[in-house]
Amino acid sequence: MDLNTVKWIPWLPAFSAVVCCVLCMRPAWRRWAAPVTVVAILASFAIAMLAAPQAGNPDIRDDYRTGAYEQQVEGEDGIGQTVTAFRWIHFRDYRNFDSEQEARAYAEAHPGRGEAEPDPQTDDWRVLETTFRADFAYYIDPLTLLMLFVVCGIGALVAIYGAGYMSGEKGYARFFGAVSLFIFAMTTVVMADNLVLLYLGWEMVGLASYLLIGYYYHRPSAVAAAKKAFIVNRIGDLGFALGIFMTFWRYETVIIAEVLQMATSGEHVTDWRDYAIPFLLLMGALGKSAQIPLYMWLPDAMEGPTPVSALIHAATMVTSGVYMIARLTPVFELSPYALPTVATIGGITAAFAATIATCQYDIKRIYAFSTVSQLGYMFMGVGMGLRYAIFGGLFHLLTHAFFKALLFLTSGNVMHGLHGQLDIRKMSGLRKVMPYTCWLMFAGCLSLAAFPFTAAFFSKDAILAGVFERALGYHGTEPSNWFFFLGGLALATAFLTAYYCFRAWFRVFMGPTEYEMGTDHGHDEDAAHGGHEDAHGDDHGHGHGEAHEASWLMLSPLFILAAGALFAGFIGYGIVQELVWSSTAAITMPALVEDTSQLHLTLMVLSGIVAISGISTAAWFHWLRRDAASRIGEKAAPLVRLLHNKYYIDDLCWACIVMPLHSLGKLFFLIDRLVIDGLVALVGLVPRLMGRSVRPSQAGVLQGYGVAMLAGLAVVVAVVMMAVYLT
Amino acid sequence: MTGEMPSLVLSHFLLTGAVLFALGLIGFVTRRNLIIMFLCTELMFQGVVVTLVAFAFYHGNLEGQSFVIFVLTIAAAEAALALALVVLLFRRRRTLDAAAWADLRG
Amino acid sequence: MRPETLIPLMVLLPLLAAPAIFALPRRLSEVWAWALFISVLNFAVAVAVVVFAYLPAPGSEVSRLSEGGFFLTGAGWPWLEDFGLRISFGLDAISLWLVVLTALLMPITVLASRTAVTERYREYYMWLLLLEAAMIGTFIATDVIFFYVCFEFTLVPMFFLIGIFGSTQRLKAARVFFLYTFTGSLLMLAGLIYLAYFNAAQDLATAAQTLAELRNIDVSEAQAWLAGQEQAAALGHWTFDIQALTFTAQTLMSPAQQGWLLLALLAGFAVKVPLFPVHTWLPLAHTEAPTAGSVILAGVLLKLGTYGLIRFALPMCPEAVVTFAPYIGVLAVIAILYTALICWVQTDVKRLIAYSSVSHLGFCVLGLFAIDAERHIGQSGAVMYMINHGLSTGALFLCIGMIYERFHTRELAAMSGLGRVMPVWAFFFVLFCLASVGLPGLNGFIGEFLTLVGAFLATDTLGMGFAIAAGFGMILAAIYILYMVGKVIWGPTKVPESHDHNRDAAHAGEAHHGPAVRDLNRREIAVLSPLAALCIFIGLYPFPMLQSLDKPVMTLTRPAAEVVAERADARSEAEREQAARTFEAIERDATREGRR
Amino acid sequence: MAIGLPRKQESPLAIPPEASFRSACHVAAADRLRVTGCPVCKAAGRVLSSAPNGRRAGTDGGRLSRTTPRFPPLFARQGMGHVSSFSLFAATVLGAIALLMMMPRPGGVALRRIGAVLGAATLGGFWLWLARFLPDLGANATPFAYYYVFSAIAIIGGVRVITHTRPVYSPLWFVMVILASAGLLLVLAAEFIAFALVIIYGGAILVTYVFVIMLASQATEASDDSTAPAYDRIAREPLAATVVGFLLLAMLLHMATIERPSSLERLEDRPEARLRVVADSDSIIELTTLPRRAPARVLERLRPEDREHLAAEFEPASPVKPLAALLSELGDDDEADDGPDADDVATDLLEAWEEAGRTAAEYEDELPHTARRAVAETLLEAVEQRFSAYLDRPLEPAERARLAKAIADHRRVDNIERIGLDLFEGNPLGLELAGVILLVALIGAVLIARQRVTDETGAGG
Repeated sequence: MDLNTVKWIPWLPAFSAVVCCVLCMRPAWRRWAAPVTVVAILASFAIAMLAAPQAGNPDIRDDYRTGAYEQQVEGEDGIGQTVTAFRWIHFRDYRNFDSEQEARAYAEAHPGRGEAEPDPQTDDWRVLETTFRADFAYYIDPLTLLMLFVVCGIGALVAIYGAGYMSGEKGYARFFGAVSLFIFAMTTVVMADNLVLLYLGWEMVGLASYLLIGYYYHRPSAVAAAKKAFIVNRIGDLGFALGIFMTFWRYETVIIAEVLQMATSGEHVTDWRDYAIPFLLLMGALGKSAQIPLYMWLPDAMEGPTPVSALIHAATMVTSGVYMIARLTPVFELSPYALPTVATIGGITAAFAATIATCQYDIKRIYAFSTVSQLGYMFMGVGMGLRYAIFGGLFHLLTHAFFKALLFLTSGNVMHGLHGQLDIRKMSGLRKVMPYTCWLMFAGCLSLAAFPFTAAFFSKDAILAGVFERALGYHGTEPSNWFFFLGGLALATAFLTAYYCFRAWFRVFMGPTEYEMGTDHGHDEDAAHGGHEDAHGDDHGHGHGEAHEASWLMLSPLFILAAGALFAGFIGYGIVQELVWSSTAAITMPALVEDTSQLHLTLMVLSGIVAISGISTAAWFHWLRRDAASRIGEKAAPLVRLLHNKYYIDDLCWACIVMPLHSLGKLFFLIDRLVIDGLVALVGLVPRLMGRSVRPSQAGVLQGYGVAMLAGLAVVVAVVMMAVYLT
Repeated sequence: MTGEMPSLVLSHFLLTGAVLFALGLIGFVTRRNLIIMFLCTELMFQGVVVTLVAFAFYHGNLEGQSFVIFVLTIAAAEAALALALVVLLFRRRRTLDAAAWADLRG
Repeated sequence: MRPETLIPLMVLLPLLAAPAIFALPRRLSEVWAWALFISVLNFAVAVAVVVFAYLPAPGSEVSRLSEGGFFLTGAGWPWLEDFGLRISFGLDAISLWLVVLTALLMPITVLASRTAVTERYREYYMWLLLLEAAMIGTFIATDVIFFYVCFEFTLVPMFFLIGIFGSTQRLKAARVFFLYTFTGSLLMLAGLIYLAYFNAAQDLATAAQTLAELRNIDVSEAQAWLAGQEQAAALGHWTFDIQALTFTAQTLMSPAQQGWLLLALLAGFAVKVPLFPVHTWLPLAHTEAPTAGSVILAGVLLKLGTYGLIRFALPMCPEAVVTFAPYIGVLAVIAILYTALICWVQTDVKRLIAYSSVSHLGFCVLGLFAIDAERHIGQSGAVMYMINHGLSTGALFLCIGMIYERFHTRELAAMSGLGRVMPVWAFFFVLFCLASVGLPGLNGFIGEFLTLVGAFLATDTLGMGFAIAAGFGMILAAIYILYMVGKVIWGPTKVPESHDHNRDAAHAGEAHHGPAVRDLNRREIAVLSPLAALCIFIGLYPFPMLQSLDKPVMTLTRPAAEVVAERADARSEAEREQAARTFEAIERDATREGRR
Repeated sequence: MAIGLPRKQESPLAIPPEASFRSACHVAAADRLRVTGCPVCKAAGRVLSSAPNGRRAGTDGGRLSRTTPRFPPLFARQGMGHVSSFSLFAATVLGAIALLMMMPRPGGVALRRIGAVLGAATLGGFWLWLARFLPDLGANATPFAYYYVFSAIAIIGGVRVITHTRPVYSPLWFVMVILASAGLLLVLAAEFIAFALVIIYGGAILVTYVFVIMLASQATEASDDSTAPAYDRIAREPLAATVVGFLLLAMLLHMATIERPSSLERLEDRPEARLRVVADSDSIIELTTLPRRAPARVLERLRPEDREHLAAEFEPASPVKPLAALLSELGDDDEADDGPDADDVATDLLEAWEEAGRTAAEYEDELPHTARRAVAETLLEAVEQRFSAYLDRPLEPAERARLAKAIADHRRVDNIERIGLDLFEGNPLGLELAGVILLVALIGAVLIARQRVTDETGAGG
């Protein structure tokens, strides 16, 4: 299968989105939405995997270890190949030459750019050439394949799960339409050949998340959450757009391959713009991957249905920021401060989110904050600028996709079973009721906590190794103890991660089995009940309606995910390492100089100990000694409340950003009506006033006119006398 | 003084005529009673008559005086008609105030 | 039939049809049918012109569109020959796409106002067709006074449309609308006539003289150059041809004169565009106008201003444009941010969208004045913006019109959660909202992105600061659009009560309880679907339009670009001299120390 | 070819650059004056116009040779010989203030009294100032006295006419003014006009006024004027009217009293031309007139037979009889009957008279004053020669005076005849028109009076 079929990968889901829209029309057709979407995604997945062998350059792979290779970013022997679907935005400008020969020479040198022609007004020659080119073109390189694997793979699994989870919903087709739109957008982001197309995918992903978060649109909180997500993303996208403008200004092109080529070519003179571009692009990444300044939308995004949270807000969309940084690492390398900033933000976010997650009571909120912190890990990995670190970051992206999707989907099962109940305080001991979900979630938690030999253990270890290599100054980087601090932070976060995920697990599944059913009826508020009759008693009394295990359609994908979460470490380590190190991310990475196997071993042991201790503390407090946990909870009540309210940051930003802007709007509206309209009315008033002031002179009284005549006569006589006398 | 023999000069009579005319004018403009206004016009005629005769005298011919005859006839005619009108106006609005008839105002 | 004759046909057809429609048919359906037929016919003619445009002119193998200037020009008819007035017309890529936009919007508005207007409908359709004739006339005019006449004539039908068929405060709105734009355009006329006078007052000798002074080259060289230019033939006698006047204004006018000319042109066009300080008439006019009126007003009439700017202001007074560009840029940015914030606090949907179109045209003006020495992305983006804004905002107004037809209220508070009740309408409404907010993949993005790129890269006139400020406008746009969509489409379903009782009056048998709200019928879908399709198509494949715009936009912005280049060179020379001087100073100190 | 733009803007008003506005106006004013002569007397103008530079051709010199008519500066000595315009203006201003105070206003009775006093003081002061030379005139002062008295009464009457609150009294004061002006006219020897004025004006018009006032104004108690209708008691914008009125008056007076280049002025300058008012009782003014001849124009149009009859009628009373009687009287104290008989004396006197009349005719186009004097002298000399011839001795001055008086008596035509002659000979058309106007007025008055008028105010009556 030749590489050109790759260009169909995004367009299959797009087509399925259109089909879903059509299916929305008739209630009868809704059932077909899920299969169409799943088929489309699987087809894309298949094309991606089949195209894998052609992608990338086989002969690069063997000397990736040494890093001592010189290669092209693009073209036959380059790292990736470009496949163009159709032309999108082109701009042509004249390039002037003094003499005809120069023009003709240039025209030959650049075929297809248009031929030399004389300038009618001046006497010099010019060639009409395309200066701005942004097409629907796709750049395929190993990194793209890795991301495609994640997006389409996890996407398909979640879609299958969603088919079961969303059955009976009134907006069934609408859900799958949005999901396929999302897959189209995500694949566009991942495969974009130029920054503008990347931006298109970027915003479409934001739109898809808006539609999916606001799926239960009759709930105002969902609508608000959707709006918040889209706007915060848009703020990030503004930074990203400015980054694109700056790159075009600096490199005269928006095509990633050309930018990377110029960035990595020797004679590139860095100026102030090179320092600014990474930071602007970083802003976009922060918005999309919910890092420190722009993370507040992710926890609220849990309002959407669980498959959405699993797919978009755990596995794929949030990782687009990491992908973008990985893709443009050579550009980030140009400014010395860019990558360290990325790492720092990642580290701080990881710790910050982990602390908040410890005190949340809603399962999905816990996993949302855990996603934010794991993304912090990935940022740290990508931000080190070392081979192991970037490999660790991207491998963690893959493993995280598996176990986080698993966790979300299992919590979906819990919610599905308990009719929307998610508060861990109101449920415990569900292992008997939902055995499969229990042990699947246990697998996910193990992986999240980075229990030795689970998938996350390897990826997190690679990141930690990268951090400490950088701290120790291996591979030609100068040692700096700032990275020691980050390493310590990472270990602390690892401990917290292990603690909060097992806290949830022990609370939900261990202990006495009593639980409170949730309030919402199945999945739809609508009075007219959907076709799906809730087989189990729908009275929502306290405790006596019993939870139920999810259907097989929902459980089958979970098993695959569980397998991935546990064994991806062994299988994927080599493959991902190969893919990452032969992609554009690793062009500028320093070659492996020192032997780090010793360091890796120690770190593995260390993180293993940390993980186990975290699990045991969680077990201690939330399984064996629950009362102890509550006692400590009262003593540290203010801290718990602070963490539970997410450091009050949401309210803070509402108070000092949203409210002032809103009142400013009111003020402007007032000004608009009073001041500017007032001025216009004033202009209209002047003639009327003049008219009114002259009117009394025509009072109609005879003598009035007499006096006026008299005065006129007197004046005339005076003037004549003056004239006669003064001459 | 130049020792010149002062004599009754035309200017004397012009002075009187002018004063009378001015008084009539002011009267016409200030008084609000219609009849008095017409009376003031008569006063103006009177001023004119004095001036006319003074000039007639100083020119040695009597055209001025004969013109006075005409002035008299006009005055008489005008008085007759004006007063008739005033009576009508009075009967219509029971007032002689000039301001009552200000309908043609702007 | 030669393509040139098609162009005046587009004006004459509605012009002649309007009185016929007013006089002949009796019933509403007849009148409406005829009006629809005429407008569709006009659209067909427009499409024919586009086809001709893409075909190569006889004798040259490249398509007509690819030449720079006016590619389809007709000789036109002499109007007042001894004053040099001719009804001459011509199309270039910019006016072609705007004419197609007008020709497209007209049948759609006629289709949409089938049930909106039930009494005095003959008058209504007459005014609509006259409006179409005037608008197309403005776009095809290549004679300044013919342009001005059509530019002014658009006011009359709009005045009556708002005045007769508007809602509560329609008279005030109509009056303010008419007087505001009219006074502005009078100043513009004064400027244009001054230019024509300036042109007539020149003759070759004096022209060479002034040119020599301006360009400080010797007179003989200026004479030779002038002789070479074929537009120089127009010097010395009264003519109102755009190209001749542009040539005179560019070459022979001093910066001060160009400044005054620009101010005059700006007075006329800034009011029409609604640039920031003079925009207060638009929300008033929009909220009071009938649906069709506000669609045309937002769709095309606002573009007259920006079209005028790019056709007249940019090429005619390059020096002044380059000097004034930052100030107008500031106004545009204020327009974007100021009105975006105002939109956020609006309670009336139509007023919200009216203010949003002021904000959007702020982007357009920003792009127009982003003069860059080598690139014309800003200006091309502005032209694309005009067309896209016409489609998306026009469609938005149609959606609101449909709501108004059903519920007779435009209050945001009165309605919510219509998505459940009217899903098809909701789909279209969300689509057009996203298009107007500039979501990539839809047409709004093309214009917005390119204007921002243009503003960012035009470091000499605008620069990074303007682009960043305008960027915030993008965020605010997202905020107020989602505020509106969130209120209208999502949330618990609440249908304005006023709807029920008059609906009952109409259908006695209707179940009186519960919102028996009809979703879009086939006609309404037929109204919206072409616009939706175009929005998506232009969003994904704008390539042919952008390609066609390249050359005409370059010819229009070239003078201004040259001025920017000159000033940049002058500045760099000044810097070089400055550097040389400091270098010498350092050397001198060094040698003095050396000697001591 | 399109319209070429006008190269240079030719301004229509081609004023020579150096001429300033004022000088242009001066040139125009001077021309106007030269052509029409003194705006005051048309006759003088005619004379001047004949002389290119204002000098009268062939006169006996005198101070005629004023080249360009120049008005003296504003405050120069005035033609009235002894009145400086400053005093004139001062008097006007004071008069205005006084009048303003005397205007009827609500409640300001005290103020109006003060105004009256001030007015009287100003008028008196001004008169005294004007008449400061009267005492040393002795006999000649009477006409002045008359003038001052009468004009004072007239002015006071005038003021009272406009300032009196009760409308009834205004016409009565007006009668006073009429009488005073009649006096003035008498001073000007226009007896007929004076008396006509008194009869027509005083008698007829003002009586109708009183009559109408009585008819029209509501009955108001005699004494207090507070109940008078508001429109009587309050003047309308007195200030503005008074100021403007007196401003106009000041200017008129100024123009009237300034030294004017008109010939009349020159006449007054020459002492001998100054009119000496002969203090004789019956005829104040020695009036010379042309021999009474039937108006030639009238005669021409008559039928031949009527012509003789009429001519005889108009034959001026021949002067022979009185002269003959005077001659005989002078002659009887010596040789009674030896003189020639009455008839041939009469014929001699008639020839002398007609011959002198003819010589006088040359002066027809002269100035009235010169004409009058020349005629009188020629007649006197002609008759004197006859008398001395008969009495063959020169006449003593007393006899000469009696002769002159006899001629004067003969030639004297009293005012009424003169006016009649002037009316019918001068402007018969005017007379006819006057008649018609009166007729029309009469009919109009009758018609208006008969009109039924509905009462708008709805009040009774």
